[in-house]
Amino acid sequence: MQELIQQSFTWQNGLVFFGWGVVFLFVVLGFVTYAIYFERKVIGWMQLRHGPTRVGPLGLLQTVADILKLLLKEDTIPKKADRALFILAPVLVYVPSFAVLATIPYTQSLGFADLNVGLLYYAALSSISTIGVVLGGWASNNKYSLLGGMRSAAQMISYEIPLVMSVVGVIMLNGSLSLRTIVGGQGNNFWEWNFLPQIIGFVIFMIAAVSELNRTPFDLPEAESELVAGYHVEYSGFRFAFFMLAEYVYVFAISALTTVLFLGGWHPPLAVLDFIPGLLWFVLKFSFCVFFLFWLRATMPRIRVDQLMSFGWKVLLPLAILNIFLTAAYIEIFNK
Amino acid sequence: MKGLLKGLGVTFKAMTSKKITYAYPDVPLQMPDRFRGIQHFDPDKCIVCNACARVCPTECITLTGKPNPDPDKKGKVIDTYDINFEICILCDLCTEVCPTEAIVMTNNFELATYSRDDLYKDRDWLNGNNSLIRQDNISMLPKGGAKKDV
Amino acid sequence: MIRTEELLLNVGPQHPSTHGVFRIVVKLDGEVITEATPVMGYLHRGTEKLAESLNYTQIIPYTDRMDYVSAMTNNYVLVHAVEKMMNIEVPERAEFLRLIVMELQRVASHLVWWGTYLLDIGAMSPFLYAFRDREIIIDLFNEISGARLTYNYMRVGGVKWDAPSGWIDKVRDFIPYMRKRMDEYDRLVSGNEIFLARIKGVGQYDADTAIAYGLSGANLRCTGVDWDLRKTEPYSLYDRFEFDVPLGQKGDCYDRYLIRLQEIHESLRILEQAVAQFPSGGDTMGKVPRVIRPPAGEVYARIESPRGEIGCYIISKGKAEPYRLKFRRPSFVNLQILPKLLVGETMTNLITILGGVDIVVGEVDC
Amino acid sequence: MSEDNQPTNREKPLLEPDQEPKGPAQAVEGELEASTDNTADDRNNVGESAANEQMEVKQSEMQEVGVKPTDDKGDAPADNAQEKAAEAEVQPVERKGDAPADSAQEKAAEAEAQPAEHKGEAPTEAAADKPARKPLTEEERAARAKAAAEAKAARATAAEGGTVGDSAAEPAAATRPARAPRAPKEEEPEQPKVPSPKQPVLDRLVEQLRADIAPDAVEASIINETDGHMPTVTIKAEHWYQTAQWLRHNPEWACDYLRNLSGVDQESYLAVVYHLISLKTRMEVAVHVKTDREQPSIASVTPIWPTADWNERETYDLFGIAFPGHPNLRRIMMSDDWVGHPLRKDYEQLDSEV
Repeated sequence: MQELIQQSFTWQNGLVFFGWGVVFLFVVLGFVTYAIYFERKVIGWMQLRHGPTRVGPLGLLQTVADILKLLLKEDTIPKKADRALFILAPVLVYVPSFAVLATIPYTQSLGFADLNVGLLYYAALSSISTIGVVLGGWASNNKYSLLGGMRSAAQMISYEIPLVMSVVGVIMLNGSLSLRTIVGGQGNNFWEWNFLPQIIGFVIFMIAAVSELNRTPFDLPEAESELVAGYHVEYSGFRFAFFMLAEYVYVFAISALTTVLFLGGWHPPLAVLDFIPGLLWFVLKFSFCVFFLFWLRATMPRIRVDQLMSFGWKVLLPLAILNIFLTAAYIEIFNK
Repeated sequence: MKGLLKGLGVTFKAMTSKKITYAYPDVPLQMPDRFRGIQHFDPDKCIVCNACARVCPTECITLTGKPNPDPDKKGKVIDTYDINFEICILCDLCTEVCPTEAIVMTNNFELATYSRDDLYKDRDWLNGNNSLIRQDNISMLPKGGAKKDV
Repeated sequence: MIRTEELLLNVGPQHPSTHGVFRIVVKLDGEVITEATPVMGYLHRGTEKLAESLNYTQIIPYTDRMDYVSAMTNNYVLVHAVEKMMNIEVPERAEFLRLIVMELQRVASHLVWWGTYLLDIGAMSPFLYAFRDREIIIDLFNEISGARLTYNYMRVGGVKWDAPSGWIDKVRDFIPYMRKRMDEYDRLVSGNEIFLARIKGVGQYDADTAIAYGLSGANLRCTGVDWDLRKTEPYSLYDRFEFDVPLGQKGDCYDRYLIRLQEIHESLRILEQAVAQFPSGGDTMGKVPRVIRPPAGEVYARIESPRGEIGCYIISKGKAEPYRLKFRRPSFVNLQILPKLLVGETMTNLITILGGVDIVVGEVDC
Repeated sequence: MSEDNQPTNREKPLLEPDQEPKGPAQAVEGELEASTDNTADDRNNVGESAANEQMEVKQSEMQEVGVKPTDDKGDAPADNAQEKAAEAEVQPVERKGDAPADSAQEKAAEAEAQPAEHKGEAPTEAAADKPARKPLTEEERAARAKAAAEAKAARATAAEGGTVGDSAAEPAAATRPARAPRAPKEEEPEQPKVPSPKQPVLDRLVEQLRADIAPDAVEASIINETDGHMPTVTIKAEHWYQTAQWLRHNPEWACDYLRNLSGVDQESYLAVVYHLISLKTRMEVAVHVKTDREQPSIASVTPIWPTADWNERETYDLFGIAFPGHPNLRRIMMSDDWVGHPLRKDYEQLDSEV
């Protein structure tokens, strides 16, 4: 993959890239399908029930059935809705979530693009989907979705900053924004990974990441019990599927990013275990992060809007700045 | 912070513990004996006293009798007996007042139908509904009085 | 100057957390509520009008459907009123069965409240845990009365059925099981900082407002007013068992939450003593005339249902049907404090406060 | 219901459900109707319904000596008289039709449908359907209609004539048409009524009210034994608001908890019953306030007890009693464009087959 990027851009190269892109799209869609299935199973087990078991063996085809259902469902657009924006919103939400995956290095060799501003690219693109969510909330001409849209705008913006600030510590340690060098900077033993020196950054990052995804402790935009379904209340059929797809692709993206930034990417936890291929370690750490998100969803109640804002601005942000200061002091003293 | 972690611990422990849901449509649900399901009607016992039709709060029982065919016996024999399950609330008052335990509850409760007409059950259907009949009946029949067994 | 306008929002009648067909028309300034007017009547079935043409035994199935989450206490209040009028003496065994069944119903009703309250606040799992434990109580009721929700179990002068063999032992085994579960609930939720932040200080009112608005049950006791009909106006056999009445101080959602959980513990204590003193013999039906015709007169019987004081005011003209039957429904009265509490709150708190007041719309609309 | 009842009631056209004989009121699960309706049972019914004095009257022992003329409401005794007369008159048929509806319209279709009292009082059809009874012929029905009409007239005159006290009126003597003599039950000598423990409380309240509010404020005051000796007071409508404030703020009573507020339709007048209690002093009182049927209006007590707000709206909605002084008196149960007040006895149902 690496040498392909260096070659000149010809028709033939373009087609190969496109091919790999489509393959990766199907990998991600496969992940999304079984992430939904896995989430429903895990939350089911945590609630002393079985989760989907009826469609296909052990319920494996449940999400496939869901997607088919959404495809076949009538795709209604409310009469007074703003048609153009209504149609644009899901696109604006889904495209960045898929584009963001380009910069994440999966193993030594496997990875799409190695931008030297990988992290900045990630942060920038992921905030575009906020616009999509607000657009969806406004365009569907429904009071509940408007409230949901406004909430999600407030939440995503106020948690974007602690998310990025918490990672500055890691960048200072490695001196570069490129994800590949960040992973490179982490050694084969787990104490050489970034999450131990950057423990504060790691905690803030996890909290801000959960809030970025609008997941449970912070799932205010689509709070089932208050706003019925938040911003995607008027969406049906495949447009609604786009919103779900975007949400789970972001779960993929955030978990991958956490693995890369803090849990040492494809490095094995103990040097002696490095005969196992890096991809397996990556997938293991990645699945732990995904499981942790589902685990939170089964347990946590929802936070209130004003508490969310005050927690974001008055707690996470100062902590992130403190973390940067400490890292700077650490680098200065041990002139790493 | 400690409360959050304890909460996570509880859900994690629940994840590995035994599940408590039962597969109802596949495995039929076993109801206790006294369960108030759809009534079972035994025409021979009925003496057409109209007690059940009168006591029914929603008046969903309609019955007609006819004079006894063979001349020596007096009294009436039941002719038609309909329960309208659209409005029957299965409150079990009819089986209480029936002096001859002609109408008794069973444990079947599947009443879903595709058309409302099927909810008008007539005498033969009620007589046919004779599976899982309730044994422990409270009715005016002296034998049927409240049994005391603890 | 930009012109801002208030958003008029209909919360309900079809809404995931209005606990039934109940609607609040809310004027929102941003997320802050400036005015809330509840609208009800969607579930009004005219029970009081129907009762005027039904005799007393036929009304009992209708009382099941008023507060469908605690049907036993509804049955009892009607039957208690009629017994008071005809001063019928209920045998010991029947009264014991009634008390056990009512206390079990209180535990079941509080479990439903606890599960749905957590669901309103956003946690999904507690609902399943609550219903797992309630299922055991529902099975007990199924065995003794024949139904899972609308029991129609009590009759004027006693109860319809005696406890089946082994039933009392099942109740005895349920008590320690439930206590273990209660600790699990506390670990899962009561310590959760997010949950505490969500309900502390929300929906606060003082004792005088509570009394002026005629609140009852946990909504009244959360302000420190010691008023539990089982203690202040003992009925049935409650004066034989010792239990205490949990009281709150601040009168906010958190106090109401703690009181209801503590009430489950108290009910378990009562059940323990009741099962221990359960008489071995005795019949289940007192001396009741075949035709129940209360002498002319009026009576207002009231008992402590899980939601507050449920009253049954009967005026009889000596006929077999009540001349006028009025139910004092705690949910209907407790709901009046809502508009006053909601002004200035956010949308999220609306759901928290509504869940805290614990209403059942079947009882609100009667 | 007799055995020749049409197979299904559904197709019978214009039959109003509450018109249709819903079966004798005694259909209680205990009632063994089949063929045991002997005269004993009948006497039992007559005896009990004779004990039909109003709750505000001094509660006599169970064995009612004779029908104490308790002119609760103008037509109640007459209603019973009519009942007796009708019963005596159609003794063989043993149908004790209830007081005919105001509009005693004849039901042609239903063979023996007694034009049941429209006020929802199901006809107390004492008769079990004897297997041998023949369906009523035309002229028999006409006879009954005539009897019903004439009894109604008697009742109407009794209503105007007697001083219509309310249910708590002092026992006003109202002449009752002689009833068919029946076997005199064994009379118990009426022991002197043991004064109820709450009597002094009640007397004190009444005299305080008379002193503080107005001499004629209290129309009647009795102790309601069946309800745990609850002191019951009837206050005149115009003095009610003052009395409510007095009850609320008087240190001795301080009734701060309005527990129950219920509207009652007593046929000749509407009443609202308030149950008050003081959480501190545990003093309890039940207050009746009467108002006429045409323009019913009682002062609203919402400013004193905010809990009365929705209760009064419900009473307004279901009875039509206006509450001047209420912050926003609107319907609460029925939809706003609903016509009529359902809980009134003379409420015409919109569609009969509902």
